[in-house]
Amino acid sequence: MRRTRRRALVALAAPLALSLAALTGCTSGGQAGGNTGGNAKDTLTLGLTADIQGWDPGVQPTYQGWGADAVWDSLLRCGPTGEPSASLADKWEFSQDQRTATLHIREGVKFSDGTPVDSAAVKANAEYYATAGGASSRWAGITVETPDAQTVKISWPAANPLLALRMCESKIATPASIAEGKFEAPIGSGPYTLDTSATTGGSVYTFVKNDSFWDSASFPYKKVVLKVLESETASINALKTQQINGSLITTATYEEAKASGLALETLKANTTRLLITDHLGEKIPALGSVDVRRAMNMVFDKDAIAEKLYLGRATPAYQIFREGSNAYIADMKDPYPFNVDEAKSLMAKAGFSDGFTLQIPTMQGQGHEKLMPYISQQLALINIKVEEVPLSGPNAISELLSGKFPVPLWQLGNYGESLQDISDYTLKDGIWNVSHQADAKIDELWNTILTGTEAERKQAQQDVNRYITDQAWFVPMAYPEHFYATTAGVEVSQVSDFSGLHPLLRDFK
Amino acid sequence: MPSPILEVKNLDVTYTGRHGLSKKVINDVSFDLHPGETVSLVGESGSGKTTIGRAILGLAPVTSGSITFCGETISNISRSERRRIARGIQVVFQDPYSSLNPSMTVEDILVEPMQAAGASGGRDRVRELLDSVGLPSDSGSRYPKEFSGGQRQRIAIARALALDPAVIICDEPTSALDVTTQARVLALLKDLQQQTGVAYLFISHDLGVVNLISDRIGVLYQGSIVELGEHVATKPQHEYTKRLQMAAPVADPKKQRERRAARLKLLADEKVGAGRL
Amino acid sequence: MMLSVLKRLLRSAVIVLIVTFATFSLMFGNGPGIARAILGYQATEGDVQRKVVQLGLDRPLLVQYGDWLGNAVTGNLGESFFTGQTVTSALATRVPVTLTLVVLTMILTIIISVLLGVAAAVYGGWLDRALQFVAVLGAAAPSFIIAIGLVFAFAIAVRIFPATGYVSPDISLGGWLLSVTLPVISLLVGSVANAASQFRGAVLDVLSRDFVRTLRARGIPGSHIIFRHVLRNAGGPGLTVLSLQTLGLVGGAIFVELVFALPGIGQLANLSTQNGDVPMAMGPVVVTIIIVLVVNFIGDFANTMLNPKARTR
Amino acid sequence: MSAETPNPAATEAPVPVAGRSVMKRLVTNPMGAICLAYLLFVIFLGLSSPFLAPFQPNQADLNAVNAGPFEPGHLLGADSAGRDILSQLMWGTSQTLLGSVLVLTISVAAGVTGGLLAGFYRGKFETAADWVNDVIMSLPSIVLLIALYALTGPNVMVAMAVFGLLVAPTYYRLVRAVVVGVRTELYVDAAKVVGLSDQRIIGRHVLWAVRAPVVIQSSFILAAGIGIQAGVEFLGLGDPKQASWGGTLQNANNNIYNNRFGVLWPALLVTLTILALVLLGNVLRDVLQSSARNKTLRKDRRRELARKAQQERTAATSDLPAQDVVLSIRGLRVGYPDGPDSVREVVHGVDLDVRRGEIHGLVGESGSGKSQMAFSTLGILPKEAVILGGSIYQGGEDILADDKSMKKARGHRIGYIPQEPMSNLDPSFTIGAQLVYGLRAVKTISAKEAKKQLTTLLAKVGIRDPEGIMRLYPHEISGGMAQRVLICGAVAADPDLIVADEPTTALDVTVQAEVLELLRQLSKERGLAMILVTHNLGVVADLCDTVSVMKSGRIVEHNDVESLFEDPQQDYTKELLESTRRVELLEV
Repeated sequence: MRRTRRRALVALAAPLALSLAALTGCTSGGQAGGNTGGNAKDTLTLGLTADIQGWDPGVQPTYQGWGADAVWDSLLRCGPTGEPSASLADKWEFSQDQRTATLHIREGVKFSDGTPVDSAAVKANAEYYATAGGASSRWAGITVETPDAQTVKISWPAANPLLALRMCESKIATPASIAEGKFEAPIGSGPYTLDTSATTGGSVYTFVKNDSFWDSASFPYKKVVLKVLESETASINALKTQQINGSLITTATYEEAKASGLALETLKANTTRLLITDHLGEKIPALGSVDVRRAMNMVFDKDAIAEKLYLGRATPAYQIFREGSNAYIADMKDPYPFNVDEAKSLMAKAGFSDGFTLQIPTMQGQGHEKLMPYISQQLALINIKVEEVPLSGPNAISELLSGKFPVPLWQLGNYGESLQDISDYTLKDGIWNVSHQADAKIDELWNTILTGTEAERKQAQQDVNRYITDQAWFVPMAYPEHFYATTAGVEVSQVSDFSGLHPLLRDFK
Repeated sequence: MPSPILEVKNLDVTYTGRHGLSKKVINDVSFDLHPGETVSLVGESGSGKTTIGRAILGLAPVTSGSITFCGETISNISRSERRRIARGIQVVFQDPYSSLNPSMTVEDILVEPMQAAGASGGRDRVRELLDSVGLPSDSGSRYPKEFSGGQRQRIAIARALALDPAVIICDEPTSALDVTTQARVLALLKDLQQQTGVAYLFISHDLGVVNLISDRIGVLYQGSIVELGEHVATKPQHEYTKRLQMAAPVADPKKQRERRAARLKLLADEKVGAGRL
Repeated sequence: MMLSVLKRLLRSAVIVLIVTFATFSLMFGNGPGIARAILGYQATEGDVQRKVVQLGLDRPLLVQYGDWLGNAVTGNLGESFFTGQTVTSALATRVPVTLTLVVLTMILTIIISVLLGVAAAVYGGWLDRALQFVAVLGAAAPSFIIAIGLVFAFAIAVRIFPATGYVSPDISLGGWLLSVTLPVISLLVGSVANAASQFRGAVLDVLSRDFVRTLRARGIPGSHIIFRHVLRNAGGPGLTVLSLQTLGLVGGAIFVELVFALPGIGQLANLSTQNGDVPMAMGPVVVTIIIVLVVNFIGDFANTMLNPKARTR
Repeated sequence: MSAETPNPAATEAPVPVAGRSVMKRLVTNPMGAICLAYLLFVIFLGLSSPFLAPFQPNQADLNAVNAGPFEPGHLLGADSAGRDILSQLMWGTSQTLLGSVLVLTISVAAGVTGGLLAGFYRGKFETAADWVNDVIMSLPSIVLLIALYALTGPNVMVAMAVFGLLVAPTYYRLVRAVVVGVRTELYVDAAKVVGLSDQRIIGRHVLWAVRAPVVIQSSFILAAGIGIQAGVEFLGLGDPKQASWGGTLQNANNNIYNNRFGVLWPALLVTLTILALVLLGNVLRDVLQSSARNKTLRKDRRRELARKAQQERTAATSDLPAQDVVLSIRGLRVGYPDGPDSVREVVHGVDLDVRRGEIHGLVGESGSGKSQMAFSTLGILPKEAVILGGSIYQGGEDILADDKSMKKARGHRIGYIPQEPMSNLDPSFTIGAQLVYGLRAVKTISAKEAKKQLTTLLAKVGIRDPEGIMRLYPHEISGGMAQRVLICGAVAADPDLIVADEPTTALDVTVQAEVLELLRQLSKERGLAMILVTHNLGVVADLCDTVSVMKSGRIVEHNDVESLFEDPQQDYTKELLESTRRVELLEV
């Protein structure tokens, strides 16, 4: 079931992902077959903590999307902080009103079935995204123009400051496969092609190098093998026996990995937080009081959480944004230091000293079993009685995001591009703003982001951060670390994923 | 002669097997039993003698024919009606080990029929019954396993007597017992009959035992009565009865030698007869 | 004979219907929930609705089941809602894993428990007591706890066997053997414990029968009596135990698959059921019932072969 | 009534045990006491958790995250959230016990009721119930539980209730089998005849018989309940807010690299509790169902007795048997264990000689020791029997002194004809197969030759179609026929002596007469000596040359047949004769 959450939430696009997968303890079903493929430069074998979710280009999570990255090329590539660079499009331009992306498709590129990658193909793909499910709401209402065979213009109905990210998320598949609507085997123009004969759905996927790829040099391995290893202990053991060359691991196995001499890349890509989305107190009147929300911030000892609960492999968080992103305020002091007495007096001041009952939804495999006892215990200090509501089954995600529970507890992504955070967590339509309440101040700042100058935009992002911190819309607790472990001989040059969750395929050298 | 207390007329019993195959085990059997009389049914295994007893007791289904007790038809009556009859017809089974519930004391075993019939009695009656079958009166608090086979059979007889029945069906009551014990149990049955006037339907495979206790004897062969009368054991008429009578060895080497010779002759004659046909 | 085979087939068919319908209706979640889970949260409401219709999840339960059944009869178990993988191909990779565990465990169970059971029944004494002790212990420790213990002892403390994972025998026979050793042992302990003590009982039972005494009196050597006569007669009850055991193993395998991260049908059932991937979840259900029916059939058939009374009836 | 010898079978009947004495025997059994004490301790753990547990189940102590065992304040350490493992387990206990009791209640309610009704009324209800039972047994239970989880969410109690239904068939089968057995017991028939209602019969007679197996089974079901509950929680289907054994184990297993000992405690607790229940079930079985106190002799004591008997043998300078004696028994004493140290002697030093061609009748009532004599001669006494002394000479060798000569004699020089023809043929082999195999085991001849010899012999023992009968299985022939086959098997290897143990008791009188005729013929033709064990004086008069009368393990009178019947010396012999003759038909 962890896979459900993981898959479903991962499908939201990059965001929340890491927490979901990485904290999982053990589920299983993976094949740790013998590494029969010669020396390491020939073959790169990576563990997947979740199975590949089929080959529909419209429904592709970017999380651990090595398979998708291998077979499909994207229009653009995004760096760690979301800055775009050339890929399938060698030239591009975003309109001033942030509504239209104009791209020039690289000349002479062909899909692996020999058909050309042209503007018509891109149009077919873009239009497909808008209806395919997956990230369809992010592409909803687009119009695509193809002035010539190499040029494509994609326009959004409203200003969209995240155009670059959308371009980077795209996976360009053959129009034929899209028209057919069946995606049994992927056909794309990526650096590798799927070797179906050496692939077993659900356990092993083998990719062989596409030498005609335009950037072939960035992908040194002749063969990439992805193995589904849903259990972390399975992954660790496979790493130790060189059955795989790399895998995501968590604090649970960190010591073991370190002791085994594995190279570890530290990733700090999310924030553990409570999301107090009912700012207006519609469902729980007390939450409408800023004092109550602030009091809730004051009952947690963030240092202890980082030091003890996360075994020192986390840093205390005072804001939800990633260090170095535009919205991040570098010199922010803890706005709500741990002080239960003051929290109590704030509650009294707000007239809620008797507290209230708070339902917090939890799911298996999200690390809740680690956090919930402490959170319930601390909130109880200010008479907030926490009721844990375990969610399960296929409806779990729907329920989680339905607004039924106005204060979810989750470890959520903090992106290199903080606009994504702002859009997901603070805008009225933001998926994680589950109560979906409008806020005039946020709207105003977002408007600045859409229309302002570069400097104004950055300032507006910081203002958003200040505003939500002051209003205590969140209870940030820690930036937990996660790790990417690799065996000797496999080097991770950098982690260029803008969501910071794991290295991308091109990062393996 | 008074009218019979138990009357069996044209009794048929057919068992239906697993695959719809039916097997007629009793075929057109008729006999009657008068008060205070002992009628025996004798036959070898598979002759159907036990089935007749069970049919009378309502433990085996009657396919056709009738069984009347005191003028009342009791074949194929409901369980509740049967319970009314229970006071009139009782049973002593062959196996004294399985016919007594090992978890009950003798007293419980003897009180059970009285409770079922709603009759009074209690301890005094139990003592009386134990006394009448020749068991020590303190036996009531003991369990069946503490008794020997003969003693157990006495307990079973006491249970049958508990309701003062008019008829007791004795289904091979002595065949599991040693000879010396058998003789004593048979004597007890006779004594009780004289005291109480109960009628016995006595079922056995042993012509000798039957001869000792019966007023009339019916010989069963393959589900039918081949011969019924007072002197069946001593003056058999039917060929089968003759063979049966000749087959049992006697405890006297000289006499047995004669009987053996006679038996072989009888068989040889039969063969010749059969050959002629 | 024909009639009884026919009857049996009919009965099996009804069992298949009941079981599949029961599981199907249990797993039948609401269509939008499943569609949402498939498409993710960035999908629009309209897309979700379309997906629901596309998957036919808007139809009444009975219609959906009938549809599934109709296809299943022709061997088409459908495709995963999530990955689009056909269920049969998913099963093709996963059934061998579970079957490997079950079959290997069963073969070893038969060999070991027959030997142990006979030895304990015939020799008695310390061997018998040891067997009974082991039987109790083996029956007491759940397979997943044994599995955890084995992983600790032989994969982490002493690194002889891989802790997790499955190697297909066509990739490496040695690797395959190593990869299934610990899982099979964890299943085997309970299985042998149970089967051996039951077998011991069956052998003791036959040993106490009259004809064994007669055979001894005839001067037939003890070993002949045991291996020819006693085993043959203890075979019937033994088979019943073994077929029940096999059914238990199919269920127990899920735990062992979990601990050892083996991609078997138990895992498939667990994951896809919780995802609401109904077609995929029905796969293991169908396989399990088929295994149950086949095992029962083999059990009965072998029993008929062993027991002449059953044969002529 | 004192002359009525208690039948040995009486001591083999199941012992009825009243409730209080079960408890007493359970507690006095060391294993039972340990298990009970442990289980009581676990129950105490569960009940006392609100008062004695050091922490609330979900109380997180951040300073104790992943604490190892025996750290101050955390006896068993703490988990990844800083929760005290001991407290978790204590709080989880009541949940676990409740779940198992739920499994038990539901499975007993469904299974026992169904089994009682199906077993007692049989017919259509039984057919339907059997069918439902088969369907339930075919259900993939784990898959169902998981599917259920998708429907109900983490609700272990619902899962346990469903599991209760899924295991109900074990009770159903058990109870139905017992009830079907009890139903044919004559005491149930007797209860019907005395007019007891069905409810009374079920309540009084049937339930009693079912009680013990159900209690025993319950112990195992409770164990299974604990196992499956831990398993379900271990799979992650438990309720995370509720402390539970399986959940604690799951968390610990996920965190195994950071806190190795975490898994130890829940694993131990689950295993030990199941172990205690299983052991308790076994002890209960011993207490409730042991076939009367199962008396076994201590091993060293048994060896000592055997040694003594052997010393006696070598010391004895007994008169060597005469030339024409095929079997000579001297001072045979046989005993059965009475307790771990004591042995009850049932055959008290018996002497017996059988000459070539002589048919020797061994008469007595049940328990007189006559069968013990026969079995000793063949070396087929039951395992627990002890030969306390004496010798059996066969062909000049003491077959008791030396195992090898016993083996040599068995089947070669002594043949055996058992009492019950049907149960003495192996039901799994055709008549031909077992006869041929039996003959070739003692005689080196080809299969073909063996078959030829046996066909001739079968014809000789009065079987009309020997070839045909060799192809049949034992259940396809009649008792008389089976006895002829057994006689054929006994004489096939040309023995000097046949031991026939009540060879005609199970047969109808007409068949008995034929079998006696056959035995007489065989003895005459082959010069076979025979020991004929019987309780029937008529059979003795018919067949035997000499007679020994046994009583209470001794031969009280021995004579040739005519003298004994004409002029019995002993009172016992006279009483036997008199009893027999009273029910005899002397008319020709």
